[in-house]
Amino acid sequence: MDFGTFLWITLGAFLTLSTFSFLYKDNPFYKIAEHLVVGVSAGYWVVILWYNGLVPNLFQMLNDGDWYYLWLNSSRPWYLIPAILGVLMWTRFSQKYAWVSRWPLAVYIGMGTGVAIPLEMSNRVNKQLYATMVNINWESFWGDGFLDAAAGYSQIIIFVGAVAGLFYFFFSKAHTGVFGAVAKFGIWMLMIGFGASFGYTVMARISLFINRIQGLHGWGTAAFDVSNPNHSGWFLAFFWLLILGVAAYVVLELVKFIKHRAA
Amino acid sequence: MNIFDRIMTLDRRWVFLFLAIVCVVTYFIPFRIPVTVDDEVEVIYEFVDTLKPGQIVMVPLDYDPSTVAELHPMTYAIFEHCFRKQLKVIVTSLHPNGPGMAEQALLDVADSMKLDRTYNGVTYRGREVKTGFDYTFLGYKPYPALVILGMGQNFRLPFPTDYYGIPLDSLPMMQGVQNYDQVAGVINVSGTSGTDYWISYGQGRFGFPLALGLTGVMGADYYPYLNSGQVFGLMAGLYGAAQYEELADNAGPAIDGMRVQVYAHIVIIMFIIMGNVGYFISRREKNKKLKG
Amino acid sequence: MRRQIPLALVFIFGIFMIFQYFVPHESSEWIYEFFLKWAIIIGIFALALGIWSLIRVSVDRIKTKKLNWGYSLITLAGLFVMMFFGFTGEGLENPMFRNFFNHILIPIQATMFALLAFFIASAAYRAFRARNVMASLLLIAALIVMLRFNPYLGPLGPYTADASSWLLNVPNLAAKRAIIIGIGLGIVATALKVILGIERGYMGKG
Amino acid sequence: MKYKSLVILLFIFCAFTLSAAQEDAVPVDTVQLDSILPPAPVSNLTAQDNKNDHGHGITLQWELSPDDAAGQNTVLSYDVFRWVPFFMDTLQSIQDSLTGAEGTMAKQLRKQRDQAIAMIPQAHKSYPENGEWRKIGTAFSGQTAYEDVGVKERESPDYMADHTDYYYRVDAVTFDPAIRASSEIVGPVQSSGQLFNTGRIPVFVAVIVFGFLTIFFVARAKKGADLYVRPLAGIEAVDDAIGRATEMGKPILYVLGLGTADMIATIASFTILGRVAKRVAEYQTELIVPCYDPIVMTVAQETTKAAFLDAGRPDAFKEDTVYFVTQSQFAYVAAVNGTMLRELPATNIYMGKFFAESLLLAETGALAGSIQIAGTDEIAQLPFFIVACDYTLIGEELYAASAYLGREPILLGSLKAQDYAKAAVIILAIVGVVAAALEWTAFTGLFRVID
Repeated sequence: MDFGTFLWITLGAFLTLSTFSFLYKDNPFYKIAEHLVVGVSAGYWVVILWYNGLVPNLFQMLNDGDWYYLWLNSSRPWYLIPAILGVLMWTRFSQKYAWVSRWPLAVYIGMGTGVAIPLEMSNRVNKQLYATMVNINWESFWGDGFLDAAAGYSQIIIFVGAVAGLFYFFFSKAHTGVFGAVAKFGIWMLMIGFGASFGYTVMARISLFINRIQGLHGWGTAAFDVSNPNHSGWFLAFFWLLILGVAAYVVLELVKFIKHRAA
Repeated sequence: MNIFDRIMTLDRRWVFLFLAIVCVVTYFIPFRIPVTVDDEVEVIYEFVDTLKPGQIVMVPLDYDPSTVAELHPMTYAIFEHCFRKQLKVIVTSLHPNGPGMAEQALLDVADSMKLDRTYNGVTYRGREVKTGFDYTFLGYKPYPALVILGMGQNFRLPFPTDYYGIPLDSLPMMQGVQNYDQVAGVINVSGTSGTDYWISYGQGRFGFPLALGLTGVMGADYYPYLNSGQVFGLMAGLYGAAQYEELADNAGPAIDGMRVQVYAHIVIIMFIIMGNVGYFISRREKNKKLKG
Repeated sequence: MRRQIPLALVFIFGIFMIFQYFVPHESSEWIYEFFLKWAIIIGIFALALGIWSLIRVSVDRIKTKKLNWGYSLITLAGLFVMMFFGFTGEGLENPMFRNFFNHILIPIQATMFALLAFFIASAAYRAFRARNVMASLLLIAALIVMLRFNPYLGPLGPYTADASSWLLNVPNLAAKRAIIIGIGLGIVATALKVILGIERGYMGKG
Repeated sequence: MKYKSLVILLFIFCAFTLSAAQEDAVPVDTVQLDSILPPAPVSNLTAQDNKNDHGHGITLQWELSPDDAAGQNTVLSYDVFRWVPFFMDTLQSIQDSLTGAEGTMAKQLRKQRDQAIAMIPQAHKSYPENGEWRKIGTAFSGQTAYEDVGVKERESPDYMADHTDYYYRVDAVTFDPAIRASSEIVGPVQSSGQLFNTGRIPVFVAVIVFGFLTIFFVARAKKGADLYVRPLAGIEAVDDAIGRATEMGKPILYVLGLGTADMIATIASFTILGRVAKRVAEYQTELIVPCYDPIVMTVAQETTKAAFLDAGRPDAFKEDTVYFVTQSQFAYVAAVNGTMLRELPATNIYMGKFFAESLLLAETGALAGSIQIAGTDEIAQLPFFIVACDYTLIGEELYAASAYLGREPILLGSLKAQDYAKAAVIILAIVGVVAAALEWTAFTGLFRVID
């Protein structure tokens, strides 16, 4: 690893620590990281969407036409339609003609809603309904072991829980009497399900933090890796510069905290 | 503002600080934590442990860099255990960008075998683990089903040479080894659908003992194969790898990872309980004040 | 003119896309793929509006010296420098473009993601209170699943393991199924209202 | 001295030639392949066009060769052959030259290619002359079907023309490719695209029935039928929250989520934003709407401006109320978190599609002491909103919110239609389980969607 790469990794470590500082409070270091990532990511997406979005989907389709014929002589002239709709979006730059941008928006939203109706009806309603029509496992009704998800009683609980959950989502009927009781059982099932999936994701989130510890650990070992041929005093200099900077900030805040508590 | 109110309204930054300290400490200090072992992992360890030196185990690695974090610890633990028992290992990779990692794993474990080590009280003298003698790495060939079926007839059909281009017949370990009949068992470590081919075309057709090492997410879907007996053992995710490392008395990255996870979970559970205890007691006092 | 044509466009494209789903024939598939490209192209053209809004807000904040205006300079600098690197040299392979991506974007985004580990702890501490039956069920289910890997439970260990996988496979599945069906009907109802012009809120009819 | 070096040289030379020779000679203990009799071929091979597809696909079916995992147990796989006229090679050469060509040359070659493609059915009619059997694929032992599927793009090498006579043959192959047995030839068979996907009838019926239900109840609502709707805590909280923000003189933060403008959750969020913006205009509180997607920003600006117009306060609308941040998930969250801690909004409203960042927003909002109302149809994020926010609209409640806030009869009418559809789903589910228990698969089969 040469010195240039080490500098880049140190910048990464600095930005990691300043983003973590958000846990303490909103401070200048976090503001730097925040505004930097907003600008750089916006720039990144402009470049990516240009090379991977606009060039393959539009320019390459019209590239065998000529601009003085307004690309009408290209082999796929119908690609001009989305280009025109795209340009119409730019009418929002002017106050007077901003309403014209509603046309491309209407096409965009119309397509989105049209696609959604049969797709969501099929995936979310038909397929789930067909999945509930399962033959209860009567043979091993009590299943084996402490709690068996494949047993008959579990399948009944799934069925009754799903139906009760649907009862909870009725809008035009008050949750009173028997209807209310079924709905209550439904929301209870929902809560148990949500609690279980909350507990299940904790492990994934902790491993994200472990990944960041490994990142900083890697940066630390790189600083002290004497066996690296182009290791130099500068590696340690920048390492200690950052560590002492953080330490100074922590001490400063501690002093302010104690002074505040004393007052 | 008695102690319970303070517990309930602790400033969340203490929670952050405490969790950060616990995670960093448990990450860097390698103390041992007990790992409860499930039978479906123990059965794989027992299978490898009871094999006699010279018997052949096949370890197909069907995963790519995206699932390395979860599956490499498993691969290292299995290789180390097999070499310790002086078993012969045949390794294939049915994933196009798998061979590089598989070869790296073999070389790393071969290096670690050079030193004398003691596991579960038994000392193993360091020895030279060499390709062609202790392990054969066959590399990658497309069409997993055909490769598995081909190896069922003869390894030389899909793999005339090993990964380094040496014909199988001139590898001492492969003398007289035709197909799965000479293989004691197969442990498939996979993060892809390659596992389904091993189950249906491998174990299904040739009946050799098959065990699986999978990612955490995939693990749950393959329990039915365990119950139906098509697969005799199943390890899932970092937790499965940690159990194998525990059994092999060879603490590695999986146990390190699990140590941080276990203590982080304990910290969070502790804060939940603390918050609720504070809540109930302060609510009881509020009711007493209202009634009083 | 301002409202009739957009609503008509929504209706025409909406109805076509509904029936296209049921026609597997090659011709409907060609049109469907072509329309998806429209969405991508319109989206990229709109990005210019987005970037313009970002620049205008930042410049406005700098000009009027609003609080924290200095940081908006960093945003603009980051935006223009990244675009400069992206559109000069070897474009996406430009080393500085890659360095900015690997050593500025990735660390900050990965760290923001890692904050979740802390926020899960503080949310659990702050809000997981057994205030009523629903909250207690939520709490108990989460605790059981979080104890899944805990080695210090001794004899209780296998029971929590079975209970947690049962919770994840039975109540969780029932809850998901109820919500998915509900969402499916909700989505289709809302989409129908938009296409039939019943729901015009998104066009700004208050 | 000299002789020693000569002898050594000679010795090295011999060793070298010996090993070289050894390389060429067949290695000693090669696999002795005992002579294998050719296996029995597959029987009654059939081929027909794939149903419910865009064409370009034919399915072959056959019965296993008796030597597949039985008898001599020597069949390893089945090679599928199709008769291909040599004309296809000339077409392929035009295609290859086309890829390199530019400008007018390309246009001319493209015209030539299109004419050639039109000639394909004609070329296939000359079976069995000037063509040959070519292997197009392999099926593994134990398999009794093979799908010969091409693509509809004419310029791609595996383009498969529709309405063309195709002939097929299947060979049972042992592990020595030379030993095989061919089945009898099947054909001519043609592939074509169907106009209606019969596998999706249940979806078609559901969409039509639901459409009529909605139109029926909306029409009834127009005639003034009174519609009771149960109170939704999350939605009532929106009104009080706006009131609270006005009293405290603090802004309201409205986040439309990470969805794009063609996602229904985001469209539902637009309508809620429209209603919130109308009340904000009436109470003159400040509104902050940071956007993730440029089109969502455009539509949101349009919605907010029109809402201010409706409230009779067009001048109060500030251009930068709705602004674009960035299109990357965690950079957007970093900016919104920063805004929350600096503006300290009284109320945060999260409506739309949210992913892993839901808890980041909700916890920071709680840190800033705001009342938080969330609504999403992302099931994986609902637990986090329920734990961290004051009110949460679960899945479908997000879609009902616009009807509740607007209180317009026709919107409530469509809610009624949703409830009736839910009732139908419940009844069908119950009847379905009973039918499944009685093994009455004809009934459950009705609801099966074959994609």
